[in-house]
Formats: sequence, C-alpha cells, structure tokens
Amino acid sequence: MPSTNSEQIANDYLELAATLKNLPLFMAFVTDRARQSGFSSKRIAEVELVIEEALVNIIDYAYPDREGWLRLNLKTGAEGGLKLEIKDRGVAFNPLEIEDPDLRAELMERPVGGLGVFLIKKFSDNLFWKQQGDENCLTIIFKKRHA
Amino acid sequence: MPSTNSEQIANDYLELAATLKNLPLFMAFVTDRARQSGFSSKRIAEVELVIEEALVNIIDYAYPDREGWLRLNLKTGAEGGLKLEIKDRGVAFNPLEIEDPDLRAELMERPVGGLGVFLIKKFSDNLFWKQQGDENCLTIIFKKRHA
Amino acid sequence: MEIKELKSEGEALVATLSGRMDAMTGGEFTDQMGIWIEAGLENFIIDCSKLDYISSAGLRAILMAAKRIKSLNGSLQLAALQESVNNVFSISGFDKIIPIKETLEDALNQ
Amino acid sequence: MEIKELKSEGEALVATLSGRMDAMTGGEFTDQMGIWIEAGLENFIIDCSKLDYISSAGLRAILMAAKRIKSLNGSLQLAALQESVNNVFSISGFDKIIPIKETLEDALNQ
Ligand SMILES: Nc1ncnc2c1ncn2[C@@H]1O[C@H](COP(=O)(O)OP(=O)(O)O)[C@@H](O)[C@H]1O
Ligand SMILES: Nc1ncnc2c1ncn2[C@@H]1O[C@H](COP(=O)(O)OP(=O)(O)O)[C@@H](O)[C@H]1O
Repeated sequence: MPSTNSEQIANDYLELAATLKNLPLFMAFVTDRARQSGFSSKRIAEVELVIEEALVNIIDYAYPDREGWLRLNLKTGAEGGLKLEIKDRGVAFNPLEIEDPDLRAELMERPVGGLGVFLIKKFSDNLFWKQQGDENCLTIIFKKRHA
Repeated sequence: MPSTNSEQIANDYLELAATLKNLPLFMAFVTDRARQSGFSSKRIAEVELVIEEALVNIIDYAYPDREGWLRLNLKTGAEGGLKLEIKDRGVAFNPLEIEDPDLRAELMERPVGGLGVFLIKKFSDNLFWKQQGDENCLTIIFKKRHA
Repeated sequence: MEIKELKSEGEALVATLSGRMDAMTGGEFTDQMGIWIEAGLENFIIDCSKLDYISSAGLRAILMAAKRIKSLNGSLQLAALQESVNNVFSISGFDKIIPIKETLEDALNQ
Repeated sequence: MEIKELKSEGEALVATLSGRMDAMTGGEFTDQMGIWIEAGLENFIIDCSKLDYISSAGLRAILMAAKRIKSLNGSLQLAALQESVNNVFSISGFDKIIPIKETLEDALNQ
C-alpha cells in the first residue's frame, strides 16, 4: 500500500508496466494534475517533454532482459509546483552523471541521440537521484513558471 | 510501496483524489489495459460503464465531509480477463447488500436513481466486497466475453 | 456530449444527442430540457443515433425529463438507439416506461 | 503525427508535419524520408507550422535525415516552427546545424 495514514495529503500514484504502450497514460497522469494545479499550457508542454524523456529512457534501457515496472508518485511542491518521483527496479542509473552534449559540433559530427537527459535538466527546476534498495528514484521538481 | 518482490507479475496501480475531474484518468487506466488484453470494443464499453458507476458512487457518497482518495489495482484474471480492485477509506458500504430496483414500476412510480449498483452487477462477471481495516475493497472480475 | 435542435415537426421538437451521456455530462441534458420546457414546448423526439454511451447518470436525466413531461401531458420519444445504449435501456427496464422507436421516421409518424 | 506531401517547388519537395513528433511517432518521419530519398529526391522543405510538440525522439529522426541528405549533397530546411518546438530546437543547438526559416516563403525563396 502506498500510504498508511488515513488522513493523507494529496499523493497521486501510478504503477504500470514499463512499455511504450503505457506512455500516454503516464503522461496524462502528470499533465492532468498539472492542469488541475493551474500550470499554463506552455509549461505543461515542457513538463510533458521532461516526463517523456525520463520514461522513454527507463522503457529503453532500465530493463534490458526482462519486463519491467515503473512507478510515478506526484506530490504538491512549493508554491503550487509539482514534485514527481519516478521509480524503477532496473539497472542502477544516475542521469545527473551524464555529460551534456557538445552543442557546437558540426552537423556530421553531432552524435545521433544523447539529448534526452539534457532536455530533462533544461526544462525541470530541480533534479535529484537516489538509490533506495534495488530501486532508482528520480525526483523532478516542476515550478509553475509562466503561471 | 505497492509491491516488494522485484520480479513481480503484471500489477497495475493508480491512486488519485476521489473527484469527478479524475474520472477520465481512472477510466483510461482500466480501458487501456482492457484494450491491451484484447477485449472487444463492445466489452470495453461495458467495462467503462461498470467502472463509472462504481467510482462515481465513491466520489458522491464515500467521503461526505472531507476530501477522499481512491485506489485502483488491476491484475490479470483467468483466461485473459481482468481483476479490478477498487479501494477507498470512506463510509463502510457493501454494494452487494443493495436491493435491485423494481423494473416493473410505472413511469411516475420509478424512483430517480438507484440504477448504478444494479448496472455494476449486470455487466460484471463477479463481484466481491470486503472490509480491510478502514478500507472498502470492492473486487470486480471482467471476463473477455465477446473476444 | 452535444445536444442539437434539429427541427420542429408539427408539434414536436426533434433534437439529436451525440457523444457520451455520463456523470460529467448528464446535467447538460437536464438543463437543456429545462430551457425548452420553460419555453412552452411539451413534445420531444430525441434522435440517439450518435449517442455512443450512456451511464446511470444519463438514465437519471432522461427519467427526470420523462416524468416532468408526463406531468405536463407532453410526450418524449427516443429514436434510433445504438445497440450498447439500447442494451443499457432494456436492462434498466426503461424500454417499458419510455417510448423507444427504431428509427427517427417511426417516431415522426407516431 | 501526420506527414503530408504539399507540392514540389522547383527541385524541392515541400511537406507538412502536424501533431506530435515523439517516441511513438518519430519513426514515421524516418520511414517517409527513406521512401522519398530512395525515390531520388534530395531537397526538402518541411513546414512545421502545425507541429505542436517535439521530443528527443523527434530531434533524433530529424538529425538522421539531415545527415543522410547532407551526404547526398541535398538540402533540408525547416520552416515556421511554433514557439515551443523552436525552443527545443535552439536549446539542443539544432538551429546551428539545420537551416530554420521563419516562414515557408523564406524557405522557398532560398
Ligand atoms: N534509465 C536508464 N537506465 C540505464 N541507462 C540509461 C537510462 N537512461 C539513460 N541511460 C543511458 O544514458 C544515455 C543517454 O541518454 P539520453 O540523454 O536520454 O539519450 P539517448 O537515449 O538518445 O541515448 C543512453 O544512451 C543510455 O546509455
Ligand atoms: N461508495 C458508497 N458509499 C456509501 N454509500 C453508497 C456508495 N455507493 C452507493 N451508495 C448508496 O447506495 C445507493 C444506491 O446507489 P446506486 O445504485 O449507484 O444509485 P444512485 O447513486 O443513483 O442512488 C446510493 O443512493 C447511496 O445511498
């Protein structure tokens, strides 16, 4: 059970198989709440981008040899922002250790890929990673910004 | 945490505030999975009806004087069917104890309402209710039927 | 859900319902019927051929309208229900208290 | 996402992208460009005025196309990007490696 106190504060929770088919539902889980919290549609589009990048990475890389699971937990952050926790039990991976891409490379020198984590950093307001037992826990803070 | 074994079987999980605004997400949570499990669109429409009735009742009646929460847990049932658990911490209520409406009453004698639980019974394949601590737990089994 | 006034045929107002009639939209039907009844209309034919889904909240709205119209000595007919909506109607016994016609023409020729 | 061939202007194929270019649809762009390039086309103008959303999967598809076209000595221009899509492009430095025009006309008059 996700929580045990009966008078709980807003604590939304979604767990589904880590497959691309479930991406729309994961996205709706976060964007519905962002909309209810009064995020502007511009900011919601940025939130969507961050979630897509983080989830697609888990879907693509976290479970190389088995079916895996993915859990989202949404809390209200400071000043009406959102605090999103993304958990998986795949390969231990800290996105904060990934180097930023070289944005000045010429077309033919630019590697294909390597932008996902970078976009997560650019459009989120804060990013933490920790390992909890056999779980990766990535916490992303979204401020309202253009409210 | 909803589960502790790392090699878990399919176990989908959604917890949100019990408000009408969250109804579309709750519905999509179940219907996406039904579609992935190969339910026909005719059967999916029946599944939708059952979920709407069960959830709207919790939203309307379970928490008369405070904000409440609602949790769905989806498992694969026998023969590719679905087993849905609906949990809330509101007023203890066993829908199986509600009497069926009188379908032979004349128009002006028919009471307005009282059809929700009846439709749940009609379109689900099995229905269990139990109290777990301070939680209502309603389990609904959906077979594929017209697969 | 969308409610659209189609035409007036003799004494009856013909309207179409499309989309979903559920806990979030059932109230729209009650509101619209209220407006039409306040305006003095008493006879209604509802074309349901584009109504894809109905739940008990929709049945509630229709039953309330049917009772109100009956008490005014008016008439309410539903026509051209899709199979799934028709199924919910018969299971609920509504086919015995509200006239349901197979086609819009059947309702108009009443 | 929808990809639609609009017209051929001189040597360039003009196509429109609409909807979302994401992890689920990025491959459609790669496939369609593959078909056009196999058919001998080398110069492309992509009208992005109806493209509402792009993620790194979309950037990946565009970068792969741009590299392939460059190696054929062809050209790829993007035109009329919406603000949010344009923002993702500049943050990723794509505005420095792929010609981006404010309007479709600017691209055509190139
Ligand atoms: N959840 C994850 N688990 C394991 N490895 C990951 C995860 N996310 C990202 N990676 C690794 O980090 C690299 C960079 O990721 P990203 O910036 O999203 O770009 P891309 O996915 O296009 O390579 C990936 O190529 C992958 O090797
Ligand atoms: N989750 C619930 N908690 C408490 N009471 C409930 C709950 N669900 C239903 N009820 C009670 O059961 C009655 C019958 O419910 P239902 O068949 O859905 O019809 P309706 O909601 O139209 O009255 C309701 O009027 C309500 O009093």
